[in-house]
Amino acid sequence: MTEVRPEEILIGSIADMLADLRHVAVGASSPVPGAAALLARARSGGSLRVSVLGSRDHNFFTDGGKELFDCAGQGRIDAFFLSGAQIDGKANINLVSIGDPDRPKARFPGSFGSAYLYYVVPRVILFRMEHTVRTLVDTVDFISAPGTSEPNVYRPGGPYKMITDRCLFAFDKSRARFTLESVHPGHTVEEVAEHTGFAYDVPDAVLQTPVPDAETLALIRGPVAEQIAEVYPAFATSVFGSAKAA
Amino acid sequence: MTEVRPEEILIGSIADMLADLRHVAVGASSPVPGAAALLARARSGGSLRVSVLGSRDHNFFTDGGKELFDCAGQGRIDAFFLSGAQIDGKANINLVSIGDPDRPKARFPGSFGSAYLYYVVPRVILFRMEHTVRTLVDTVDFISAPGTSEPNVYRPGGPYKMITDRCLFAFDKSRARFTLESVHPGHTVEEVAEHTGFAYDVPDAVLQTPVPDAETLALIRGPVAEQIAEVYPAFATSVFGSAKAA
Amino acid sequence: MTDLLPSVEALAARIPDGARIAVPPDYSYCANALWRAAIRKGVKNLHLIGVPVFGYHGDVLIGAGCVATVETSAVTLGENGLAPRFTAAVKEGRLRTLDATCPAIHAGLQAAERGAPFSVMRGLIGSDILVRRPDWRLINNPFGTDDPVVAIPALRPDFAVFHAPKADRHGNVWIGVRRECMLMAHAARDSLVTVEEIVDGDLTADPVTAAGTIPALYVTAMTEAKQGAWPQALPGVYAADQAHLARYAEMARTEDGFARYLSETVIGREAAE
Amino acid sequence: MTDLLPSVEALAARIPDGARIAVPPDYSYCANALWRAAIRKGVKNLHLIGVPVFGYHGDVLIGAGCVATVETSAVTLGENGLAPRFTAAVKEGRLRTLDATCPAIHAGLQAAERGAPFSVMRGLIGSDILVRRPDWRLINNPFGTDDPVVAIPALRPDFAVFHAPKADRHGNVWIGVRRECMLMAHAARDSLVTVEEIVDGDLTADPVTAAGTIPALYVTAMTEAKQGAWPQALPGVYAADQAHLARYAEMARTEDGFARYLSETVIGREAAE
Repeated sequence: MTEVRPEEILIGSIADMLADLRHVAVGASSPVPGAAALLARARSGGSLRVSVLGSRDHNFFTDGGKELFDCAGQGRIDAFFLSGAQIDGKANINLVSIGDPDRPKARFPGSFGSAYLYYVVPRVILFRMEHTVRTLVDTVDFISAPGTSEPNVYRPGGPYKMITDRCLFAFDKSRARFTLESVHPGHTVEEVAEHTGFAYDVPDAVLQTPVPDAETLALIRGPVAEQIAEVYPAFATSVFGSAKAA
Repeated sequence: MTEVRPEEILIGSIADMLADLRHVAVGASSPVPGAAALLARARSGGSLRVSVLGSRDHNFFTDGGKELFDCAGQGRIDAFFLSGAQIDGKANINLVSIGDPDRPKARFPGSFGSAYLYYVVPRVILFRMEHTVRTLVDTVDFISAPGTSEPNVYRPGGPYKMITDRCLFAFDKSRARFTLESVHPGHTVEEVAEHTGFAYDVPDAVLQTPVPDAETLALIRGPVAEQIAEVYPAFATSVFGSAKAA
Repeated sequence: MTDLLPSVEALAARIPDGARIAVPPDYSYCANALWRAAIRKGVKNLHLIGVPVFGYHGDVLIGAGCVATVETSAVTLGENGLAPRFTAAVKEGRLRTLDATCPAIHAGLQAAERGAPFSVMRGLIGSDILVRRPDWRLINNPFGTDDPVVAIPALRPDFAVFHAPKADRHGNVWIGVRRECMLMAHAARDSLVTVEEIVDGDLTADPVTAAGTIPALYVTAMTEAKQGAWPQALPGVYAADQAHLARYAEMARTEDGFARYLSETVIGREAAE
Repeated sequence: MTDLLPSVEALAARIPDGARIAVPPDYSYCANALWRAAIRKGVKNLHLIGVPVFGYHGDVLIGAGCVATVETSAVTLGENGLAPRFTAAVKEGRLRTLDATCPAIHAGLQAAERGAPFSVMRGLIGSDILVRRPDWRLINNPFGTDDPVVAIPALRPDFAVFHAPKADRHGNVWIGVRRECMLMAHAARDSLVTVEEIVDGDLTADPVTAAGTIPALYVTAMTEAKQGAWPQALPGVYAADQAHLARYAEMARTEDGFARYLSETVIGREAAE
């Protein structure tokens, strides 16, 4: 077996979070979550449905661009994935800009469906492949979608976990605060502290994020790699290039 | 040429009201208006679109039952037809019941789309094939849709004319009042007065409703009779039975 | 996953007493074989929602004593006239009637489809329909001044019930241009569907059939029912049995006639469905 | 009746300066040949509405100086990264940006489709998107107590613009499952459409193709444009030209590079479209 790639650890870890669900949707710019959802589906024996935005083969929607959001509003999507140019300690996410939004220092694509899906999907999994004090900040410059809401705001959904290239956090909605849950192989609790711009809780014992077993790796590098390549060809080439040739 | 049937005079007369329009829709239980719309289309040289509710051949909608109403709300329907178990002198229509609606003396099918279309379609043509003091009343028992609205109510549409088996009225929205416009051949101004339960204006000279010319009659008895038979087979048999056999 | 059931009787067993059920209009896809099975089972106290109206199948259910409430924009037998069992039940005060207007039904279903608490619509103001619907509200358009508009709350049926031309074994159901069936399925908690034919393959895989297909996600349970819309039409597949519908209109004018109709057409017909 | 025009140049001539135009996302049906013609014509001050986002074709229009305002939930080149001309224009304060979230765009278009003054939606409360959209309003859900909800006014574009796989000579346009194009066409005042192929017959006559067809009523003008989505995909017909799009992302990083891109790909290419 070749060395396990960091993305594969993330894919395996996210797939574990989706094991008991009925329907997982994957939005824009989400290759790692997309692969994780396809892995979870492959392991579910047919009970998990997956819809990948922009996919021809892995998207069963037939009512146009609105159906993903309608479906979430109906309570028919159990998990979704969001990222942020910045994410802060209250799980607020910023997908828009740094500095004054009218003359920003940096401008990102935009909020996509986050300002709705973050409220209505029960299990929103945050992911950020660049874990630095620049990205995981104390307070975001622009709130695309807040991590928590006032009690009078309709909000059946919200943040569940956050996974980065260094570690996995759990989120406690009642306290609006992250807790370090596990650190990926090759990374340390101290390193996470050094590169995180917000305060969070650290339990006495921090686990190591598990490495996918051989069977899971075979699924990731086989059918999952092939399926995700349809929507994310560049990602598939860079991560699974060798596996596809096999 | 065989004798002109009363329905044919109505069909011709309504078709004349549709001559300059782009899109006419026909709702439920509307055989005479449906035939009129199809006649107007046949004479328009292709410029008039017609959609007949429930028709396979003469309904181009592809977005389900809501499209008729959406289309009207968008301002894309120029004329529609409504009837009433009762219609009163203010053009209020009753499609629901006589007496207490919870224990009615008579119950009719219901309001269909009238409580929307009567407000948004610019040219609503009322039709009532039974012109009596029982049907054309001073005040309806139940307002399915009012003839006029307060100035602050959004209402680009409303009643334009009313045609019965005896005559044709025009409606003046600013005065919320009908004026007798023409009397059908074989009927009289006095007879209309006797059988109408509401007050209306009568000009000094009341015209006779024109009889369709030979060319129009040929259209009605030929393609129009055949087309309307798809949705209203019983109507087509009873009115055009001989024409169909020809 | 969509449950594939062996018969309309098995599917009818999924309909509990008191359920709020959305049904299509006569010119759409009516699940008559399933409704006959529901009558045989003796379902009670249904709340029937016409999308936006209903006809023959609802009148039969009312006559058979299965319905407590109707929420609809009309009930009619079309060219065969008034729906006699509906009319009799309303006149005798045995049926709660929530009168609506077509686009209000669609507005409520679309709010449910979108996960929104309500939709607003024009029209209705000054009608007795609005007066008699305290569950609807007059609010002010926040983008206007002195501009009243009617708010229709989300209408989320327990079930959408209809009969479609075909489905695949995954539970994807082809409904073509009869998109009110898709709206009903999106808005309802569960959908119970009969189909004329179960086909091999995946209807969502071909882009042409996919365009008219409700994905299996929305379809709770389904069964095949040949001639499942009879005596009504299955548009595009077969025409209505006009003679039968005319006979129904005639027989259903009296309670005795209706009872005879039921015993001839519905009761004991398990084997025929 | 739908106008059948002889060329994308003739269709582009229908787009006036300052028009508010709804465009589909990259995974849908983008009218690139038409947009190249619009750039050649020198259209100015467009208000581009992403339904609910847009990518390559909007970035090219922004770079070419055709756009004054964008109203969208995102602008991105997908795997090729940030949309460089959009990013540069925003940073330099040359582009008015009305940031939205996807379902708010759909909600506004659906209000327009329904002829309703607004739609309400969940979410948004507590976001800076809402803070920066004074054209949206927080209202109280009349069916709740202390239940705020966001009202999105009807979004009625002047034009819907997209490129579909096929149309017939009547102007009926087949869009299959890409129903956002139908929503755009219903909501917009006018629709300008290019199609890969104009076919004989009537697409609404066959119930299978009718299910994915926008009726001609909504289609103002149309022209055939082979490879009209290039370099983007026409889903179900041809794939994206990935190498070209990667090259665009690279060249468009500088103003000079973008100018070279325009002169290679757009300017003077009338004959090729």
